[in-house]
Amino acid sequence: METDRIHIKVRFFAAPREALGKGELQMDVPDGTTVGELVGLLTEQYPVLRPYTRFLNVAVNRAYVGMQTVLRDGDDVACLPPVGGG
Amino acid sequence: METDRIHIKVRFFAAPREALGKGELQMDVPDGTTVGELVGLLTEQYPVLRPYTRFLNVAVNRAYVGMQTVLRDGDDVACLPPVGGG
Amino acid sequence: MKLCEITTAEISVDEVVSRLADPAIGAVITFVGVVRCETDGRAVHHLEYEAYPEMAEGTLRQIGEQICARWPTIRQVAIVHRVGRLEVGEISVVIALSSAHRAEVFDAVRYAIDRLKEIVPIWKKEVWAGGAEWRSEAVG
Amino acid sequence: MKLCEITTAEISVDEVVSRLADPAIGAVITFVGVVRCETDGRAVHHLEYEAYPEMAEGTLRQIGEQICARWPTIRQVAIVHRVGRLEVGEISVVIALSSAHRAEVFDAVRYAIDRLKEIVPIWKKEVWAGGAEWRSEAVG
Repeated sequence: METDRIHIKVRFFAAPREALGKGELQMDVPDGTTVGELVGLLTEQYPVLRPYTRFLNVAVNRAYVGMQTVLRDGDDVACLPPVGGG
Repeated sequence: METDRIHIKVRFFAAPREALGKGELQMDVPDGTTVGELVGLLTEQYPVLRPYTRFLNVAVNRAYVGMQTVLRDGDDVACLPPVGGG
Repeated sequence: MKLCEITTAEISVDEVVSRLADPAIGAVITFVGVVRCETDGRAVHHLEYEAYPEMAEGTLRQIGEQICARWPTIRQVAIVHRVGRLEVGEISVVIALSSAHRAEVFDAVRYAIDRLKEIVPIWKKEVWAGGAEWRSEAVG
Repeated sequence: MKLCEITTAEISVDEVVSRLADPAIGAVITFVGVVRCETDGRAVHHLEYEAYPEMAEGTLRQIGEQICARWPTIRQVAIVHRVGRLEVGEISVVIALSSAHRAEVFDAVRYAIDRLKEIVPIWKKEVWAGGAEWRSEAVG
């Protein structure tokens, strides 16, 4: 019996975007995956992201969220390194 | 025997300028006249200035001076009502 | 016209101030961020700003709303941040606050720039002679 | 180009900021004074500003020098004040201060506008529907 999976979009910016070599991933993850678990999955699949993940903030659908937030199908997830505007 | 007299220019701005009807007077005053005495003379000769004189600051040659300052021949005297820039 | 915007175009302070036009305002304070030639002793060649624009404009608007809630004398807040490649001397950001009188706007604009640097998803890469680095207020 | 000036022409914030151009600056704060439609409940039709220009430019420069002495992080100060007839919504004054970083400029620009209103020989006449009055911060 197969676990239900959801489809999400994950966006990257600045240093982790450059490390990854792209600004966006389309991913299928198990239903019930939290933001924190997603960050863990990403680090596993893309070791090049490791130096950045502990500083990441995550936004879902353009709002900052905590690591316990459960992802839903179609979510627009953004991995935000420390900001530096101004 | 005649008292020595000096020639000065006196400038007016804003409300007292409008009351006087002109922005500049050429005056001959006795040598040794102070700024305070000049203001007294002006009020006497031009009663229309009376409402303004107690608020006046005076500049001589473009610098604020006190009422005890002695005027010199050729001085450029300015009668400055309270300022309101900005 | 948007009060808050992420743009790739050159920023005009006059244009940002004009977004606040209102006959009841008597004072506008602006903070203008300019690309410096030097940071921490390193000669900057140019900067590259990157944003998450769909989110950054909303975050800028939030800062504006928080300011109006906290300082009731502030009438409106406009914030325009440029992204892309910027040369030394070019304007990176303009924050403009309007009020009927001049008191209180100073504290509010300081709050605006501090929050902008903390929470708005915009990143800055410094490019100098020997390399480049993404910089933030938070780390490094 | 003069840093401090009395002018009869329309003031551009961008133009005043450009007087501070210097690759070492990272922040400019401006105070922009705008003609309000209303003071003390009276509808202002327009304002007339009058200055003693030969003295006022020097007084503005003094304010700039005092700021640089008091806040060593301020690099330069530009102040441009317009005189003559000004309509509601027009800019009467722009004060711009530059510094390498953003801290401290806020206190300094507040000092600049307060001193400008106290000591610079510029006068403002408010013209409303039924009359006109010369106004100052000091009396009335």
